[in-house]
Amino acid sequence: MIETEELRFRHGDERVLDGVNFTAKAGEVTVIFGRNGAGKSTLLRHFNGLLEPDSGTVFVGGDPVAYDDDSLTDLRRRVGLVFQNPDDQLVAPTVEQDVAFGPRNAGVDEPERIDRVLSEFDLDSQTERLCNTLSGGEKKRVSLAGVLAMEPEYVLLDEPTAGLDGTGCRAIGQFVESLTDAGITPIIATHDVGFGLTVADTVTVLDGGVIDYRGDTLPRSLADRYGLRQYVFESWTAPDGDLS
Amino acid sequence: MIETEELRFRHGDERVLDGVNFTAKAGEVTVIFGRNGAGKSTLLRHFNGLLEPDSGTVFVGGDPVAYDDDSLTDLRRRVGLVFQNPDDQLVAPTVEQDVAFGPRNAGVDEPERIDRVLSEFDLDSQTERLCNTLSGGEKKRVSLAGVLAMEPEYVLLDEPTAGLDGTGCRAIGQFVESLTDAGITPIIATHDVGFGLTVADTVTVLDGGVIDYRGDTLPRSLADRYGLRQYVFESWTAPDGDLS
Amino acid sequence: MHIMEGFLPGFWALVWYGIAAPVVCYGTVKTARIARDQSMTKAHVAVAAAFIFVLSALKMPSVTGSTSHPTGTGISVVLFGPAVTAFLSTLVLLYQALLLGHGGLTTLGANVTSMGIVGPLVGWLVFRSLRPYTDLQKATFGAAVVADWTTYLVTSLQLALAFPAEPGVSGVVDSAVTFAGVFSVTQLPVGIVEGALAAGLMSYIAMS
Amino acid sequence: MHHASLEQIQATSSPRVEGRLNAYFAFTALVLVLFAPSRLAYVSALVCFVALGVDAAGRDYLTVVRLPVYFLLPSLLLVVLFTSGSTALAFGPFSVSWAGLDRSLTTGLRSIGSITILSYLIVTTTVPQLVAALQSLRCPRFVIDVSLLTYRAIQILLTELARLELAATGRLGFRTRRTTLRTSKSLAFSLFLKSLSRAEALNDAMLARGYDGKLPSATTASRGHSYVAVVLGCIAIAGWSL
Repeated sequence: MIETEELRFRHGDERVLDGVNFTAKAGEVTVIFGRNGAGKSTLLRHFNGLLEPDSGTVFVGGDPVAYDDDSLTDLRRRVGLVFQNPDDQLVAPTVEQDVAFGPRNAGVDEPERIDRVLSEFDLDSQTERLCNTLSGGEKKRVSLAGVLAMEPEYVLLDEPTAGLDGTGCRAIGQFVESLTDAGITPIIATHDVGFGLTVADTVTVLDGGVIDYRGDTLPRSLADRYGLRQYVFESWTAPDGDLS
Repeated sequence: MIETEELRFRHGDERVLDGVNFTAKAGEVTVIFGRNGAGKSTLLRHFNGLLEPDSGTVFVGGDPVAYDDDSLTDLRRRVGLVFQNPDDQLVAPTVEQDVAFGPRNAGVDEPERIDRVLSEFDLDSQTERLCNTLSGGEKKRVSLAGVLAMEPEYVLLDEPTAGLDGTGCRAIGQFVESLTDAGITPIIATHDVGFGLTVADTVTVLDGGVIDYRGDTLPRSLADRYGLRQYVFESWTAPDGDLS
Repeated sequence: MHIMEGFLPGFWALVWYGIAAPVVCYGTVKTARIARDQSMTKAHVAVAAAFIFVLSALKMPSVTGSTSHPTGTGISVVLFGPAVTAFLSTLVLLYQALLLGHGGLTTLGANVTSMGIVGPLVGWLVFRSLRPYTDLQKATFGAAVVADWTTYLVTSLQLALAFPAEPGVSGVVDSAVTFAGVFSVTQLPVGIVEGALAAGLMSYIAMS
Repeated sequence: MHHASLEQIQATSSPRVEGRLNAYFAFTALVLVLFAPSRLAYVSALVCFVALGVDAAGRDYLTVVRLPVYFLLPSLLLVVLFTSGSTALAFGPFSVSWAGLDRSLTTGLRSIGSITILSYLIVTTTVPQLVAALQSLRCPRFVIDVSLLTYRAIQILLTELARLELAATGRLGFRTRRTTLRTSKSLAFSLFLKSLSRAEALNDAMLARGYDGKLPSATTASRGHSYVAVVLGCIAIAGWSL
């Protein structure tokens, strides 16, 4: 369980989070919807201690987060964050080095673990490749593998479908399912209503710096009010099946 | 009118374009659909001479494109390209300098034109701001303004809705409409079916290095076959209007 | 290690501008000539300078309490050669003064001489003489360490010339030894850390 | 000092002198201080520019001034200690000469005076405005263009570095000295690769917009001539006449 209590955070003059009370239950898929700039990424970064709130508390597994070095190390091993753009996340030169980056920093040197994760993501044959020569899809897989290699309890996904086509979105959907099957709790921030509703057990909406809605699903009228994506409803009137 | 005839282009060992016969009529909105990595960006870059084909011909306004410096300068004034990521496009340090970059290169020094474009994009009060202090949405507006300031005949938009929420997508939709109203012909590459169908007069699909489909709209079955986005259809079953 | 704005008396500020100027001009002309070629455009030159600037913003393991920052000139001279490095370093030092308040405008000539010209040149000579006998990584390590140490020795000499312990050559030598000795506490380990960074970077670049 | 915040400071500062004139103003003041025979010139520069700086940027100006001063003090201490001459003070093995005190005072005042000028320039003038000043001084086109492009590239790469550092922190990259060095090597390489692709992207973007070898430059009207005259006059009179 990850919870926040009256979380407040300013960036310069702007109140990004203005008293957020958030709950994500362990074992459930929680989706945080919100328009561009609503503070979704800022909220996620509080969950693994990359940001420290101005006031309020973050609870992970029932305990309040502490901000000394040892507690943060422990927290970041338990809560993995997958960035929106894999280019921002791949820090090591080769695939193998990047996947092993987190575990090695944590002092864990288990080659078998790395090999297992690499093969789960179909990267066994790519270990020596340089990250910058990978395709977009391969980079995404490496970034997911690098986070899973730390064997986290929670995985935070920031706009996981940004820039992906249908095939890519479906793959991310399957990945989310595999997380819950493995007992890992995913928390997803997105403005992509189609994707988010497909995977969500619980839906929350972040707007104006607070949690503005919570439920099992998101009514269409709300998606529109929150400026989320639903272009497709208005437009797609073409008949189906008229071409093989 | 922009056309290509048997356009072929290799990137290393890979045949990205393998005999593309493409047509975009002047005054119409042409959308090029295709999955990630289908070669949409590569095709767009042939239209303004940033890439030179291995074989085949590009016609702009009926004339084949020539690749000497003078012809290219002229071509690039007529065909503006808006990159997917504004960070790749903004070349000057400040907003005003960036918007004036294209016209000044073309030898046009009309401060009124720059001022007009700046105010069209609601950037009048931002002229002295440094590009890296802008928000994502502001950067996008500067990148559009910089291309329009050249008063092109054609505007190429590469994945214009990538990473945008519903509000952002709608704004881009209105921008496309404003282009045709002003007599400028937009050509859009995207995998975002919802957005693309909303704005398109003509739809083409690029797949396997060739134009695989052309029509007024895109049947759902094809979207699926081409790996485009249509997540939302399978998922959104929530009743409408149950909240305010 | 840069000399602060206003620290050198006018005479010495001018002298170092006089020494740096012809070399930087030569480097500029040479870089401009390369940039006319299609393979390395103005955009490439600019990004190379930006890369060296940003290297100095990297977090490095702390030595003796304070955080240290690589100068990047060792890496630059191995990648681009001494003439281009002289030009790039001038840009980098200018922006370090204007954006970070490191170094200064009146002391730019002195800082360019030590960090952009003499240090990289000696580092480059070390690289060229080591390269036939050892691998790229070790040669780069040597070049970066020597470039860094030479830079700090030249800086010590520049300060000593401006502030001799007593008039005459022996006063200058005394001062230089004092400055070099005190700065060595931080600069010797910083040079080695920078060498390790440069060697690691070059080995990755060689892979790509 | 953090880079991004500097740009915010520049954006919000309201200097009495504006445009290219402001750059010439600061350059001239630096040269006057450098060559002034009297220490009074340093003091008058210090007073004038601290006033102008605080007036333009408030407390942010003092933050910018403070950092170089920390670097200055150890060097001054050395100069005091080793300069020979008749002894002024002695404690244990150390003795301090009158000449050393005099020299440190001169150097310290000149340096602090100059730092207040440079800091004023930093908080009030953006790089494009400075480059415009260089341009009107007939600096070669190549240098002007590369300077502007370098500045844009610095902006981009610093942003990329900040993102990479954040990602590395989340994956425990800066936990110990060893992991920090390894992480720095990796990040340096990532930055190198990003530099290469950025250079290509920048070049493409310039070509796509008809670049033919000249970048347009900033044009802010110059303003505040009276302040310039008064301040430079003060420094000159203090330096040469008093």
